Amino acid sequence: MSEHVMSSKMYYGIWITLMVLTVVTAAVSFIDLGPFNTIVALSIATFKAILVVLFFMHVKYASEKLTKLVIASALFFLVLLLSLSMIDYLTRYLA
Amino acid sequence: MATAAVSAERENYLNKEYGIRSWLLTTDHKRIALLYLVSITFFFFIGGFMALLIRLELLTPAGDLVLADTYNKLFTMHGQIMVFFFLIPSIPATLGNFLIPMMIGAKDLALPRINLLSWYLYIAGGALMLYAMVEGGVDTGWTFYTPLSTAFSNTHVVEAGLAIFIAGFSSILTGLNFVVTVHRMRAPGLTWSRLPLFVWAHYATSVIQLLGTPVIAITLVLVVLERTLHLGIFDPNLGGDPLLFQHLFWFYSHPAVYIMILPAMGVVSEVLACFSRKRIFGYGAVALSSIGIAVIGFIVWAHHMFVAGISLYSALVFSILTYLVGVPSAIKVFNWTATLYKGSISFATPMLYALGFIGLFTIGGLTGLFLASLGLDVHVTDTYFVIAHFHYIMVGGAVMGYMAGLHFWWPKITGRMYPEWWGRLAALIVFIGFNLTFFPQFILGYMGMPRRYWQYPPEFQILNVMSTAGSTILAVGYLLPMVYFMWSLRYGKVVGDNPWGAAGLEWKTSSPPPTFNFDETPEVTWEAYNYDQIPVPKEAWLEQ
Amino acid sequence: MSNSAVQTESHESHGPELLHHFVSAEQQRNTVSLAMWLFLATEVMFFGGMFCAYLIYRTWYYAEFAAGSRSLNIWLGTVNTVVLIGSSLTVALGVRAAQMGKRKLLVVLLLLTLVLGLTFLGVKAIEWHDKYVEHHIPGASFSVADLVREYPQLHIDQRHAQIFFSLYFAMTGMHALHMVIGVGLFLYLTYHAWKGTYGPKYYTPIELGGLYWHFVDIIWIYLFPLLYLIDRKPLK
Amino acid sequence: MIEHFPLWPPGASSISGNVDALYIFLTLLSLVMTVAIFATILVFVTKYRRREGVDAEQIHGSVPLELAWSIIPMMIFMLIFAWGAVIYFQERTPPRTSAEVYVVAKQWMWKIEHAEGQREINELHVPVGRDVRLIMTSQDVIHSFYVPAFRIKQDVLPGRYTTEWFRATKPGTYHLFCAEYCGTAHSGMIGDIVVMEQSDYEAWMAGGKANGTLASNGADLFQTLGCPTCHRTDSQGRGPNLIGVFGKPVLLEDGRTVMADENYVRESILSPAAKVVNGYKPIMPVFQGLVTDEQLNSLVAYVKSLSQPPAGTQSAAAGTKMGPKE
Ligand code: HEA
Ligand code: HEA
Ligand code: HEC
Ligand code: CUA
Ligand SMILES: [Cu+2]
Repeated sequence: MSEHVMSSKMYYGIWITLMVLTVVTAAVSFIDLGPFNTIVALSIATFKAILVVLFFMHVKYASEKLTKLVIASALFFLVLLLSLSMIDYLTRYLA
Repeated sequence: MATAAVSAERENYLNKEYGIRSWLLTTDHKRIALLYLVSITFFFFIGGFMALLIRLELLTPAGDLVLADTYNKLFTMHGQIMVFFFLIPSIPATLGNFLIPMMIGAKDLALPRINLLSWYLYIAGGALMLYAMVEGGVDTGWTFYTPLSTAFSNTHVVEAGLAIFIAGFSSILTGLNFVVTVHRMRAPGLTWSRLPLFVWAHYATSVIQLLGTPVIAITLVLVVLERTLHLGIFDPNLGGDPLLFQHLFWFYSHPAVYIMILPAMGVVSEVLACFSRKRIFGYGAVALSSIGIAVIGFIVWAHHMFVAGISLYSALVFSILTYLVGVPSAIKVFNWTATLYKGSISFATPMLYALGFIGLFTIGGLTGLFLASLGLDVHVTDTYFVIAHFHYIMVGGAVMGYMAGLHFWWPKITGRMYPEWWGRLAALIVFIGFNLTFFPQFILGYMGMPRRYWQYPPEFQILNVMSTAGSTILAVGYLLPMVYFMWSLRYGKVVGDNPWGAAGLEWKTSSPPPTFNFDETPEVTWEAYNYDQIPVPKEAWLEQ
Repeated sequence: MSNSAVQTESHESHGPELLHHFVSAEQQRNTVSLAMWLFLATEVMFFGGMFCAYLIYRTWYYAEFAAGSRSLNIWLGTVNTVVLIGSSLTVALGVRAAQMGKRKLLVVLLLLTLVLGLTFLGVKAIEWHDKYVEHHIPGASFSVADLVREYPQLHIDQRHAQIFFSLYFAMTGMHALHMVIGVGLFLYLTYHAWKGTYGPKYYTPIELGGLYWHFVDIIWIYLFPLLYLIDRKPLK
Repeated sequence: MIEHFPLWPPGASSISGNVDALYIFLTLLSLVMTVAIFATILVFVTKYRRREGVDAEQIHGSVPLELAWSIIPMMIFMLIFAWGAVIYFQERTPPRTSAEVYVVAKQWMWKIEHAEGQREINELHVPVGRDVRLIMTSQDVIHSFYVPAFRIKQDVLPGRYTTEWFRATKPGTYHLFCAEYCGTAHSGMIGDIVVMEQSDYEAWMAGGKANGTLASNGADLFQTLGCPTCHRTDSQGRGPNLIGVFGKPVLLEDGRTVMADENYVRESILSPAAKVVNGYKPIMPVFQGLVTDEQLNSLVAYVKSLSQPPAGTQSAAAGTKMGPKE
């Protein structure tokens, strides 16, 4: 947090980008890209999330390192949960 | 800063306001700590009472004291109450709550009203748990394994699940409060490398509370939804995987065991330093090993599932990761031992408990290594070997740490001393009773006696009799402090600000402390545990 | 965050909002902001449990997940995404209005946020009602006979499909619950904004409410592709 | 007195000795560590008792020591890990020629079926020296098949098969416990494992009134359920020819290859659409709910028998691999 006031133009810009990406991701899902459909959908979602975090939640301009550390550790532990469980599920019925 | 004479008149957090309202609506971290102390003690005795009934039932091989269903409810609720309503909040919510602001030179926790909210959530959860209990109880085991809990048990799973869900939020908020407080409220000059190890330990604990507890919260919600609305996420009839529940449950519940032990480790560091009048050997290593335990603790959970039907590969991965967590624990044990070297050691009650902690935690931890070993765990999992392992750590370790802390800070909390002789006697009784109760269980476990058994083959009886006998001694050992602590509230000797001659900011304010802890914000210019600068007090309770 | 009269009296020296145990407004603001971020971290793990279940079953029962996903209304889903992102914009602009002390603008933006939030919930209700009509709600009357007929290529197993819908309801339900809490929060904020509590000196509650709202938005940003867009490509 | 007070479980399987060895090693190691730590503490607290005029010596720490007591325990830990892992491999890798016994657990009993068709409840008779593989499933909640004398234990899950194996080495009667809490009579879900000399075992087998082997029962069931309408022994059926399928990789329609093990056959019958064989249509009806777990076991045994040389009574499932292994 800080006193830093951001220009409303930037907010609109981010918003328009998010709108476009929403439409794009919905549209792309109708095209057959094989396994890339999932990858594209999740990449777009992640990109959108990053935009929201950085700009709407002011992490880019107005926050200290600690905030970033909190975000990073939340994601890190989430990845631990997902990846270590998947070790079991992906190898359970291996021939 | 008031040092010498403490007049009974001096205004402190206890006598500033009177009346039930002034307690129930307080935002003073010290008063909230006492609210917790009372409620946690209540649950400890309920859980202990159930433990005694369990032990009595197991006196004979036949199931003759209570019905099978009753027995199943007893150990389930014993486990749930002891874990979620006693041990997880025990040290953090009482001693942590009371001491952390003082140790870092702050007037209060960062979020005092959230702190009060935590207590109310705890009480709400506890009340729901008691309701579930009087309504007939729960019989799923404290682990709530599906599909028993979702589809087969006809007991009060929903109530108990929600009770733990609510208590979980209490735990999350406490952890959140501590992290924020340690980051934002430290007194000037109090750098991270000057923090008491007690604070480090609580910081590490809080990280687990923050990142682990939400997972069990959602898991219990899913169990409740599966029971009530027939959502099917763990249901094997739909192709769901009952092991998924176990993964999610242990993702929290393994780290949760470090929620229980880390604060006790913090207490032990403080007590050892004070009674050997030394800085803790390898301060940095001990501090960082707390963080290490907290983080590594998150990647070992499936060691509870070695025979559950997980893949061989993941069993290997989780076994090797489990051993990693032994390293920071070893670092702590060795550094504590080294701290005694060339100390000036005295044996007041807190020190006896702390030394007891080191010994019993070591035994508990070493037997954890047995369990982490794949080939051996296949034989001893779900036997009394596991029961013995974790009671050694949780009762022999964590509860002893809690007792050490209670005795150590009792004069700070109340301004009065407990009777030292009785204290040492109780510590001895607890130590003997404890070992008699739980050591035979290691042997029982290796012999193959399964846990959660209401009746058992006769060849296991003698060891069970020993265990039951021990538990009654243990009960005496816990009742004694209960009595003399109460007694001391009235008759205990009034003490000065720093009866132990201890380092640490909390000892620099009066006993009991004023509402805002310090008359003026202290400025820290010294390392933690600067015992060379503190004169040794010549008090009766320090005599050998 | 306090605005009670009692504290105003006892803390005239440092302005109405500063609690006794803080040294400065700066310290207080940094403190509660950190608290909010930590809370959001716990929320990540809260939803993380469901994401974990989702990930596993999606790998195991891809066909049923694909079919279930196709049965969701992508138009309503997209519209709702647009609505929710719109509300994030109004919140972000609201924080800015508060920073600049524009009270009226702030109130209008907060009201707009509320309207958008409620719209989202309304659309969600319509979707759930559709699921009810289609017998896609897990339970006794659950049936995906319609999907089996529609997508013979996918070899749908009714039971596995129920897992998809269970997750769908658990995830969107938890998300909606967060929205409801958010709406409550914003009602409170709007009331105080209207009373003029917030201004350039003190807008922390708006900022915190905003963080929460954006977070709930981010969850939806993931739920949308994970639930609606699993597999929309033309079937062979 | 002492016979009523045993302190060690009987060891009666090929791996019990290995487990005991590791246990003894760990016990000794723990003893050494505990004694060392206790002794050090005792020495220090007596030697450095508080004395008038003697102050504590402030020591800050020592990096070499920290490293030593991190790295040395770590190396010991890795040794324990490796040892435990080796035994675990033995425990989870049944020899290829094991006899197979099907176990169905339910609240609160064990139902056991031998390949030869004998059925038992809460009892399992096995000959000395034979490798026995248990193929287990549960009708309701999770149970666990635990034989302390064999040092083996495996949870038994609803909805799939899990397996464990042993080779009994000493005749006698041993405890069978359910080791996973399963509700009211969990502690009553116990039984006996009777290990017999080969000759006694044969006599016991002959005395039992088996109605055909498991596989032949499965064959009958295969007829009654109408499976042959699609699964014919030529290549003309609407479903694949099942001869030789078991124990080999199967190419699925979506391009994956899976091993045709017991869990695969089970799933193929209960929810055929989950894994569709390449080149076939998913027309096979769902048999979930139509066959009991016991019937399913005999169907599985039958399908397996189609992949074996029609030899003696022992169902030697060549190449059988179960669950997560290797
Ligand atoms: C406070 C609680 C607590 C703590 C701290 C621990 C700590 C550890 N636990 Fe324990 N555990 C429980 C509580 C706890 N546990 C509970 C409640 C259960 C059962 C739950 C249930 O099923 O109901 C359980 C179950 C459990 C299991 C599953 C057993 C089973 O069900 O099959 C395993 C398996 O790996 C395990 C391992 C460990 C290990 C390796 C540690 C390590 O952290 C220990 C590390 C410490 C040391 C190793 C000692 C000090 C080190 C030295 C002195 C070094 C020198 C040593 C050498 C060089 C050899 N525990
Ligand atoms: C913090 C955790 C904690 C604590 C402190 C304890 C404390 C004790 N536990 Fe507990 N225990 C667990 C956690 C804990 N336990 C868990 C998690 C399980 C697993 C549950 C499951 O399987 O699901 C378990 C299971 C468990 C079992 C195994 C049951 C079974 O598997 O069948 C046994 C058996 O001996 C046991 C005994 C004891 C004893 C004797 C104590 C003693 O230390 C208790 C001492 C305290 C007292 C004796 C109180 C004294 C009070 C009085 C005498 C007053 C009487 C009160 C009134 C009249 C109101 N416990
Ligand atoms: C209506 C036709 C039909 C009937 C009746 C039928 N099946 Fe099938 N079965 C199929 C088809 C088609 C396949 C291949 C596609 C698939 O895997 O679903 C198949 C596949 C299988 C497989 C997997 C074979 C492989 O090659 O991997 C097994 C095992 C099997 N069936 C067993 C049975 C049993 C046992 C029964 C009776 C209880 C039965 N089937 C009844 C049509 C049928
Ligand atoms: Cu079956 Cu316990
Ligand atoms: Cu664990």
